[in-house]
Amino acid sequence: MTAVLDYQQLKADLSKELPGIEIQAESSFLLALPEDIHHVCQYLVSRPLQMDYLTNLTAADYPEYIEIIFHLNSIVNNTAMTLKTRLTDKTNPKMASVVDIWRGAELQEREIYDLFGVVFENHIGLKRIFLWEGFEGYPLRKDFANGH
Amino acid sequence: MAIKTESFILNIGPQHPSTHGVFRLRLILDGEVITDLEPVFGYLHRGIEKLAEGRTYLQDIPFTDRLDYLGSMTNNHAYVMAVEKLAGITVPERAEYIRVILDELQRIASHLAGLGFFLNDLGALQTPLLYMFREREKIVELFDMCSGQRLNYNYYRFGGFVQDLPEEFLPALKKLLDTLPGFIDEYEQLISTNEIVLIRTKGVGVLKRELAINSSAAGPVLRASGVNWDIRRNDPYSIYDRFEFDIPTAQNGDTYDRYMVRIREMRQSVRILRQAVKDLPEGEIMGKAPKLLKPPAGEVYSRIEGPKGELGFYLVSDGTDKPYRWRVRPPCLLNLSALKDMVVGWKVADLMAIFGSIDIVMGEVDR
Amino acid sequence: MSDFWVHLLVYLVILFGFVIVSVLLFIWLERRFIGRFQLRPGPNRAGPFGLLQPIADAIKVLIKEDIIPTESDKGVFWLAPLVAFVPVMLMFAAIPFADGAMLVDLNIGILYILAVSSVTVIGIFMAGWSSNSKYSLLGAMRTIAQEVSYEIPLVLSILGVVMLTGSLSMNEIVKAQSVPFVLLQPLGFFVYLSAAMAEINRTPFDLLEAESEIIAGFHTEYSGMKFGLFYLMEYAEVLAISAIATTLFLGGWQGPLLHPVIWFITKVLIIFMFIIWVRATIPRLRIDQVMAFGWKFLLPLSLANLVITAFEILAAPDMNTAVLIGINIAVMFGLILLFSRFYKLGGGRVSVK
Amino acid sequence: MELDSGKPLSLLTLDEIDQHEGGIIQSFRTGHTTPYPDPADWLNSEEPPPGVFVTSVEKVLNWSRHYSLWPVMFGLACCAIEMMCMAASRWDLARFGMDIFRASPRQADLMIVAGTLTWKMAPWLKRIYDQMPEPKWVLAMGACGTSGGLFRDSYSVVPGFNMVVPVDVYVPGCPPRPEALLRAIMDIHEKIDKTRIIKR
Repeated sequence: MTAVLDYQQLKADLSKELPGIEIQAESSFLLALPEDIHHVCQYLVSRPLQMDYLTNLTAADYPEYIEIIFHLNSIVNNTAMTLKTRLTDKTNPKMASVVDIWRGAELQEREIYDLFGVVFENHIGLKRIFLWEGFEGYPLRKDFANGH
Repeated sequence: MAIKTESFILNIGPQHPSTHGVFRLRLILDGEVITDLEPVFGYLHRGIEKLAEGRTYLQDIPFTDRLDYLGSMTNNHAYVMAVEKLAGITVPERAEYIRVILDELQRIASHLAGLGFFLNDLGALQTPLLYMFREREKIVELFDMCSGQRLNYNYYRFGGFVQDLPEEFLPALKKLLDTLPGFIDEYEQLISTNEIVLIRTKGVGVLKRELAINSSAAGPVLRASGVNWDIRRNDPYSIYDRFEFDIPTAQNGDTYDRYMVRIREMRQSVRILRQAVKDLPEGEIMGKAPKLLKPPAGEVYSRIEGPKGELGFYLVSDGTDKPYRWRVRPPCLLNLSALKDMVVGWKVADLMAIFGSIDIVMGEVDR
Repeated sequence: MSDFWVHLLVYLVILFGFVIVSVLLFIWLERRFIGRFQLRPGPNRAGPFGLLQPIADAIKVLIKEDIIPTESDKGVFWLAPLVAFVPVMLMFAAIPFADGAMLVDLNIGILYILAVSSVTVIGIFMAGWSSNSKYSLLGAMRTIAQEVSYEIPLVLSILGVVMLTGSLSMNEIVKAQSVPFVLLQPLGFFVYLSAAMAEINRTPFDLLEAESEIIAGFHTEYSGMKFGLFYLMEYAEVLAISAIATTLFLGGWQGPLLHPVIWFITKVLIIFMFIIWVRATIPRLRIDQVMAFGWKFLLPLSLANLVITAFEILAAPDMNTAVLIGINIAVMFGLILLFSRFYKLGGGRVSVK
Repeated sequence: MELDSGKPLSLLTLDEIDQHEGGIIQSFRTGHTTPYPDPADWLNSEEPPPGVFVTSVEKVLNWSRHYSLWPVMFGLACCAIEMMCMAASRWDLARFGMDIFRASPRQADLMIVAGTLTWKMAPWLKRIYDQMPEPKWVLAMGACGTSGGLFRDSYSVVPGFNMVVPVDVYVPGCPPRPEALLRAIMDIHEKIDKTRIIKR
């Protein structure tokens, strides 16, 4: 059975390891600021946690912010955790890419860029993946009306 | 020795016999050698995630059928399980057993089709494909009995199934289970030791263990690279912890290994099926679930081991009858993350073999 | 009119009729036969047993729209099917259907056939180049590489037969076969059939129209009548190769009781069936593997065959035939096993800067 | 052996190609808003009047087209699997002389469009249709081909193939069973049999 990490413990470890980082531990996920996300991920992937497997990377559009959700796994320890970050600037959302940490993020980040309009900085080839160049709007945002 | 050459762009797809649907690869070729490649997705992007947000939870089940259309039963299972987790619905014992039976049958059917296409890509003039479709047809017939459909079954419901198995299902399944290992032996005899298959697949398109994990590969692709990771074992769902089965792995991560892992997985599925059929209890098929489901606000990520790999559903509920966010973790898309590293340096013919051995379904890649 | 012209005209008509009819029959046979391999009946609606199926295909292809792509090299595009098809027809001029029943009994028959057959590749390359399509070009590139290399083992394997008979005339070669040469030259037959299958691009060497890789290879852009000519050419080539193999190795029209022509056709059919069987069961090789197989495996074997044959002719001309056959078959298996250990297919991954 | 690749032999970079193709798709989407009328006049046509020569020629030509209907592979989505099932051993399309699935549209007569068509794919469908030589027939398989089906409301799905190409026969179902598809092929055969080659 995959064990889910204790987020309070994780928060304590993270604040000790990366001083000056603002982090929130909720009951079912860890919430970090978008500008810290790269550092946090780098810590998570290294020992002792070894979250080496990025299971799922997705986003959700809420009225005030766009939430980016990481579902992480450790194949070695058979542990799992959820990491979230919130982008409050909805007109021009931006965050650091994690492709250099997990290659599996490449296509999922392109997907989020295509369907939510979130720009991932330092991505190896950020461009539209499912829709064509010139398509207007971001379909998975709540203000996008479906249909013709 | 270095040869000075000039390269050219070759478009494979979007409509090509061996891209398994509408997929496009822009190859930069140097003669026959692939020096660079850029996959182009989206030719089957139907906006399922957006459409699903506009319908009720129950109405979204048909969308899951059409994601990985070679594994509709497992897709149903993954989605239904996620909603059950979200709404706290319990599933009766009999329904759990039937779910395992259908999942494993679907795994065999999906692998049969996938291997058939793979061998077709190697250039074997449809013969192995048609042999494998013969067996797949028998499994599809079983699904047809219980759901009334041949491809997109829409058979699972929250809390159980839409109806109980018909009477003739179990005898037919038992008969199939008696013959299936013989057929798998036949394929092994015809294909696994064929000299040309061996030289075309051994050592071709190696995916190293580290890269496989790092690029979020899943399922047979991950296991062929030597990672012993199977959701059925590592994070058991449904009643998979009650069965005895092995997780087949291989060490080299080449095309041949991915093929062999699938063949062995089919044997293990037969093993699980035998146990499940033996233990199948009588009883209710449907748990207590409201007609119009309104799960409490919250979110859930639930996953199963589908035929192509880890199939997950991330659902966000805002307390209404429609999901707020509906997301699939597509194993087929993520298995393609490392395609470039596997293919560069090989020839056009190898690309087809490697691509076929990853076994993708475009419905799930593009959604 | 002199006898020569009557003979020429009659045989021309017979030859054309024979080739067209047997190609249509072959297409039907192949589709039915492959159908059986694939657990299904195959074409059976058009006419009795689907026998009229190839005729329906032929008429339809003839009346189909003929597209010439704007960007193509039109003259070459137009000429290519002819350049590919005519040499195949010319090959039949020197093949004996019965004792002396041939268009011309050339005293250099086999040399003529080899010379003419190698022109086909030019037509295929013209088709691939003039189409101005990358798939066609890849197909044409593969053709040139493959067919030029397999020409050498093909010729060398035939040399063994020529040494045994001491004549290049096809009719003489058949007459010399009191024992079919497949028994005296088993290694030569093996090399010939392998190389010939590569020459006519049949599975496992059907790289130039590898459907799962490069769509339809060199004739991707061809439609209508011109495509029909390529299609006809492919099967006529198979017919020609089967006929040559029959003549050189299986004793041609010779056989007890039945009419020579029936014997000839039966033997041709046996070779043809074998080629279909291979097509229905074996996957395709890669281009570098095809080249390695030709140069590293077939070429040394055909050279070894020459040496062995020469040795047998010189050192033991009066040896008992049965013993000779035994020795030859043993030597063939020994050499093939030995060589398949020795050579490596090579190729594999190329490091890219 | 090492290869030292120079620059690709193309005037455009990959990004420029993307931009160009995006423009094509966008203009295609705005340019195809009304469906093509269905070429269905054969449905009510009567048997051709007896004539000695013309009728026999017509019969032979129609017979040959009837029995030699080579399909081009055009599987888009789920329906493609059922199309393959129909071509496979159990239903065996080969019986009707359709075992030659041509990969190149230049040599095909029938396009079985099986699956959901998106706007991104639509220009390519049109191109393959244009590449097929006359006479040609189009068979729209499944609910998506008829109307967009389950995905009709989506932002990226073409609501019915007749927006892009004229369709001869529609097959309902999601996906249609192979028997239904066989029936549709019989309908195409009927249409071919009723074709008048010489206008009177």
